[in-house]
Amino acid sequence: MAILSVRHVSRAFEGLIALNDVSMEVEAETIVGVIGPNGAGKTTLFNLLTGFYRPTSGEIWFEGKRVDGLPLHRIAAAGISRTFQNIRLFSNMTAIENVLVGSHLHLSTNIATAILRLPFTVKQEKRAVQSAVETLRFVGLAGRENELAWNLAYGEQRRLEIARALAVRPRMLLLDEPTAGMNPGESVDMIRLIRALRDDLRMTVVLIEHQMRVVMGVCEYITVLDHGEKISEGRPEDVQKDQRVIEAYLGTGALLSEGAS
Amino acid sequence: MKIGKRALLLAAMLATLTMVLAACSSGTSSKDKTATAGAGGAKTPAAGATTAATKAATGAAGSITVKKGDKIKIGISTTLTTDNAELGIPIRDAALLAIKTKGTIKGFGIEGDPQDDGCAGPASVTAANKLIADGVVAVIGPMCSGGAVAALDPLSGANMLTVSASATNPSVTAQGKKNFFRTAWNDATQGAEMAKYAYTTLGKKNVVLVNDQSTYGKGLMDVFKASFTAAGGKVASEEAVTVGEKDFGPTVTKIKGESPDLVVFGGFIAEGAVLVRQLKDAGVTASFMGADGIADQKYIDQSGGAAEGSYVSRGPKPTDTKLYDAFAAAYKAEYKKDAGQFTEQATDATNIVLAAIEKVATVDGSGNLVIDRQKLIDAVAATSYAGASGQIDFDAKGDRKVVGAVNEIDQVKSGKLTRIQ
Amino acid sequence: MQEWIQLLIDGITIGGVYAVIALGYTLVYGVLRMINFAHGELFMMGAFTGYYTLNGFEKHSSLNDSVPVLTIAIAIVLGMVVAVTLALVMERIAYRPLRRAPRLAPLISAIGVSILLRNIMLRATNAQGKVYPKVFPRTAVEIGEIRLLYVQIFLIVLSFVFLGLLYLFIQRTKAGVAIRAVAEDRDTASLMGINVDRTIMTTFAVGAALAGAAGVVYGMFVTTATSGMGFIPGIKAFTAAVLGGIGSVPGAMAGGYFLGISEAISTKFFGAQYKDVVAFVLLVAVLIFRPWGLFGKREDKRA
Amino acid sequence: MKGSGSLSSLRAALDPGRYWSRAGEQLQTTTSGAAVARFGQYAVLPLLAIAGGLGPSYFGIRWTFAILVIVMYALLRSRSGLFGMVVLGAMLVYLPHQMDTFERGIMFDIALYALLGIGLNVVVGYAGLLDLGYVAFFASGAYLYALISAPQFGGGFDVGTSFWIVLPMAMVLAALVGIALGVPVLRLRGDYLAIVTLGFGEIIRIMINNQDGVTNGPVGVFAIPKPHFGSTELSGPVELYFVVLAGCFVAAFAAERIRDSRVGRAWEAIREDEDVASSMGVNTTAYKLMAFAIGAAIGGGGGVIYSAKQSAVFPSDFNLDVSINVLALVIIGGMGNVRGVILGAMLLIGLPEVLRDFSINIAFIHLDNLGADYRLVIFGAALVAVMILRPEGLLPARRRQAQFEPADVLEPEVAT
Repeated sequence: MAILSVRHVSRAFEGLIALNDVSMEVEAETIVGVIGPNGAGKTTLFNLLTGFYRPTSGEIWFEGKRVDGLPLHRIAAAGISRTFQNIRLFSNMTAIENVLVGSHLHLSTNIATAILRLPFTVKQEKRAVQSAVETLRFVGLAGRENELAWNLAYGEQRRLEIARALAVRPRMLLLDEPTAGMNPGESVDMIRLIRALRDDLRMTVVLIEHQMRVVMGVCEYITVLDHGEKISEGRPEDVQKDQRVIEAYLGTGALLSEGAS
Repeated sequence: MKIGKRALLLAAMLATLTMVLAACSSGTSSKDKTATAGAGGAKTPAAGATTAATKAATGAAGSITVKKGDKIKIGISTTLTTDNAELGIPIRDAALLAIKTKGTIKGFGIEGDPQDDGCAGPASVTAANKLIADGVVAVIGPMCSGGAVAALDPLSGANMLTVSASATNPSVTAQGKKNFFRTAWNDATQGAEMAKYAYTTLGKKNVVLVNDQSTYGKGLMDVFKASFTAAGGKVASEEAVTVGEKDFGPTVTKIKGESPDLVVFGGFIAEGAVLVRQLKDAGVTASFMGADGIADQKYIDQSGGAAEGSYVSRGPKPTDTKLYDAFAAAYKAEYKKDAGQFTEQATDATNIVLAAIEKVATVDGSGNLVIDRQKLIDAVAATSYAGASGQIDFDAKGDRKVVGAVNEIDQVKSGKLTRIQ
Repeated sequence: MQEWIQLLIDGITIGGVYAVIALGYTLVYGVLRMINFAHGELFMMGAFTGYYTLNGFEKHSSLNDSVPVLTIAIAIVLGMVVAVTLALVMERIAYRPLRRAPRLAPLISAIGVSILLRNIMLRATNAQGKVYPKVFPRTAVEIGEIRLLYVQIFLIVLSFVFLGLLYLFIQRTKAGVAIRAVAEDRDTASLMGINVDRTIMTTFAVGAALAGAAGVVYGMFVTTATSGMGFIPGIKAFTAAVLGGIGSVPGAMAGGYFLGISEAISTKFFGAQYKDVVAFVLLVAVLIFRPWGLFGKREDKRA
Repeated sequence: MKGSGSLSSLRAALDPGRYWSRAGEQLQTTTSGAAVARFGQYAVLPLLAIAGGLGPSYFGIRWTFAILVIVMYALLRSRSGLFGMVVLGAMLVYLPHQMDTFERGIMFDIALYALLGIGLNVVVGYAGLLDLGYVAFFASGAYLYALISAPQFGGGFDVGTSFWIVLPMAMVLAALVGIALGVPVLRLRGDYLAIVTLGFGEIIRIMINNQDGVTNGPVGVFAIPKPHFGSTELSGPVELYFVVLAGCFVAAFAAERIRDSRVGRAWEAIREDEDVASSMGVNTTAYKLMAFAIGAAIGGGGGVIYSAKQSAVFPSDFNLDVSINVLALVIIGGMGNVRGVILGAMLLIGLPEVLRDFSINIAFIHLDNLGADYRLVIFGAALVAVMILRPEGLLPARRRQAQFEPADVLEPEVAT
């Protein structure tokens, strides 16, 4: 049963077509990779899925519910959460506060209860802190709770973004280049983390990735975009052999050299 | 554990509350104390006029004591900042000149204490509080009607004699404060006189009213409208200008479209001069009439010649102008410029106050000057004074009685205000 | 009909002034993302410079009568010089140290400068409005009921000329390109070898020159200069800049004229006391449909 | 374990506005020593208060004001925030009794503007929405009370008690006005919002000025009755000063608690990155409206008190300057920070008034009216100077981070 269904979605920017009639299905509890050369429309697709953009045409369905055109917070409530290619943390807030913002939907404090600070509010808040601490530990940021986000190292910031996205408790998590700028050791950690998300938390994960080692290592299914169109999809080993994919990557060398290794 | 935490919090809140309440009650007692000190003010240690005790003493209702060697302070509440200072500074200067001319009262020197009242409620209240605290004997001002209405709250609380030279709106005396008088004319008097003059003498039947959206301007035009329409005239439209703007093009175009035979303006110099000039520029041939807000040479100067022929009401005036001329000459000699609008009322107000002080002040055994506030007010209420702005007698509300005066109307002829009625 | 044309002309007259001042707001906003609250005061300083210059000529020579073109030109140039100097001093002292400060710090600093300049001039003039000597004859062109003062025509034409020149400056000159580049992305511009400090100063100077010149010509039109005269046009110009899309040069122009004309027309319908209400309601209406202003760049969600 | 738990509870209880205590490390190391030190501080308190209270008699208002500001600045910047607040509170409560009418009037104005600042701070400081029309809410509160209670309009209400009824009414009304303004404009960003709110403030003032039938127009509403507290008439600035002060306490307490909750986190996230906040599930429109409504309610309450104290209100009382002043004091004090707001109010509202007496008389230089004439010049220069010297404000929001401490979380969880 497909958790996500993208149907003939297009998006144009002032005449420039960034995404053209793309359809795709994502099965629940799978790890799906979206790849393609620069400017292929991968991030545009993510932005459409999470409501940052509205499709020019086409529909997006998530768990049997149409989500395109919904405001961002409704999409988050529907169960989709994401990270960003150029990290967008709340940089003047601490790590744990970032995660607590992620758990916004699962808390109920309003103005009145905040002022009165009723026992159940205090309890709920403590539980939220506890689970935020656990989430940070899960992504490997134990002990960094009180650090301001912009003080964290680059790799830590990526992981904090994931922690924040996890705190939303999504059923589908979109990761935009989770290993960008990481050294091989960190990338391996990240692969392990992504697997754990699916295996332990039973999440569906969609990721955009340039490092083919990561893509081939972790993804069970791959969609390839080029110039805003879907040119191929399938299991990693099939996609790798697809003539159109090889052509699209010609000159970049990325697929051949890294994929072969 | 949790209960303990909340109990502590509660305790902290209660403590705060207690503190506030305790302070409240002690507030009353402390105020009472100062009032008592005021009655026996002579006992205040001679620690200089800045001590809180002395200030409290002079601020209290009963009487005021000026110690031997100190000066009698006269408060001047007028506008010293913003463009309205154009009116406020000459008022201050006129009051200071009157104080300087008077010199001493019973051997005590006199000094003015000018405070900026911003021509508005909040700043006028602050200025009033400042003057009360400074221990002034009386206040000349506040300059503007709105400010006067607001400032009368603290001023009457301190039973402070207050004489305004320029707050003209009916609302100021309508409050019924016993400590307030004005040497300016109530707009109710002036507006009605203006309407009568326009309708009967000038024979104008179709007018456009323009106000500057201020208490004074709007209030005056409301009175004018009521009297003018009651007499049978027609108000074609009521327009407004915004203080601080310099281009009233669209308003002028609209006035032109109404083809009135008279344009009446309620407001001050800056806007009046611009308006009359732009009316002329636009080819509006209707006569122009303003009131004491523009009764000033600066109005003519700033209009660049366009003011020629306009009618200016100066409020009721005696036909004999000798006293005014003498004042104007003295003002010019002192400040090297012409006496501005409201300056004659300011000098009269100051003189009335000084005369009243002279009348009621007594020197006590230790050589201090004692002035009873209520007696001072009563003295002013009984004033009959021939001043630069004419004969001044006050009615029960503190307004000037119209005795032996007619509404003076000037016309601008050859760049000068020339009396025609 | 003629009344409507007259109203339109009234609107264009004041609208042109708003537009010229708005350009200063929009340019500075473009490069610094700050609202220069003191910009209206540069306009006021221009008007005073114009007064002092022309009054000086009036008192000490007969040039105002013999070659008014010359004295007016000198007054305008001096107005620009004074405004530019002030703007550069302002930038150096009050804004540059705050370039990396929190976003609202320069706003407060600018408000401080605005209060400072207004009150210095108030004291310098002892609160007396200064009346321009008669340089321009106050005669008018008449077409039926429509009247246009010569000085008004001068003001209208000059604002068009300024707008045109500025547009060319921004589009065609190297400095203009630099301004646009800094407005687009300060850091990238700096990497590409553009001297950001100098470009920001140029921006302030250009905006101030326009405001100063506008002050002189407006002063001649309304024939007075007072210390408070910059405040309302400043606020209106800010409104115009936002209406047009703050940061956009054609937007500031369009916003200025739009505001001026809407004020004129609403005066006819509702009276001048409500013209600001109408102007602001229109502003909200425009922004509801185009949150980025008439000509502003559409800022999508920054994804 | 139990010991440390009770200590943290104690700290939590003492520290208003937060229960993740920040100053943990000070106390945790030498618990008893610190406790002694803390009680020592409390002993100093009355001494300080007396010194501050007697100040005006000996030094005059100008110096006392300067000393007060410096002492407060030092206290509030020190790490013992609670202590600073208590001293400040004691001084604020005690000082007015030592003051004359003028100084009390200033204290009232300072407290009133501090209250407005606390309200605007919710909008600008917490949620990051630049509001240049805050005066609108202040005006609606002031006029509501004025119109209901002034005899000009029949004064149908029992004036003795109406104040306490009108106060919450006005807060609700102002909140509704805030929401009404917010709905159409909240999708605007930054400076667009600034000019629209500015326009809104002007619209309210113009409407009050021109709807003569309802508001009496520019002539204003006067003879507004003073409120009663029980049988006591709160007639002078000092009595109403305490009403405002109590209002400040309540507003600051509520504001800080909201800020330290989920709501405050959502605001902060919106301020940092609105779109990302939204994609984390924060309904940004609703939360911005909430900020507007709370800020507006506080402004409306301030308006009621202002109206009662002033006894006469005019449309011109509610011009743009009020909005600008409140915004400036919030930023000068240090945005997002209640203490900063109080200090900002002292400087911005107090300074121009204290400068009234400023004069220079040295040798042959006699500038007697320097303060009266030039106070706004000095004020303008001071604004610039403060911003250049302290761009973050005098008391930068020492960001209250939700400090995670194992003891806070684990103890109750273990128990359950």
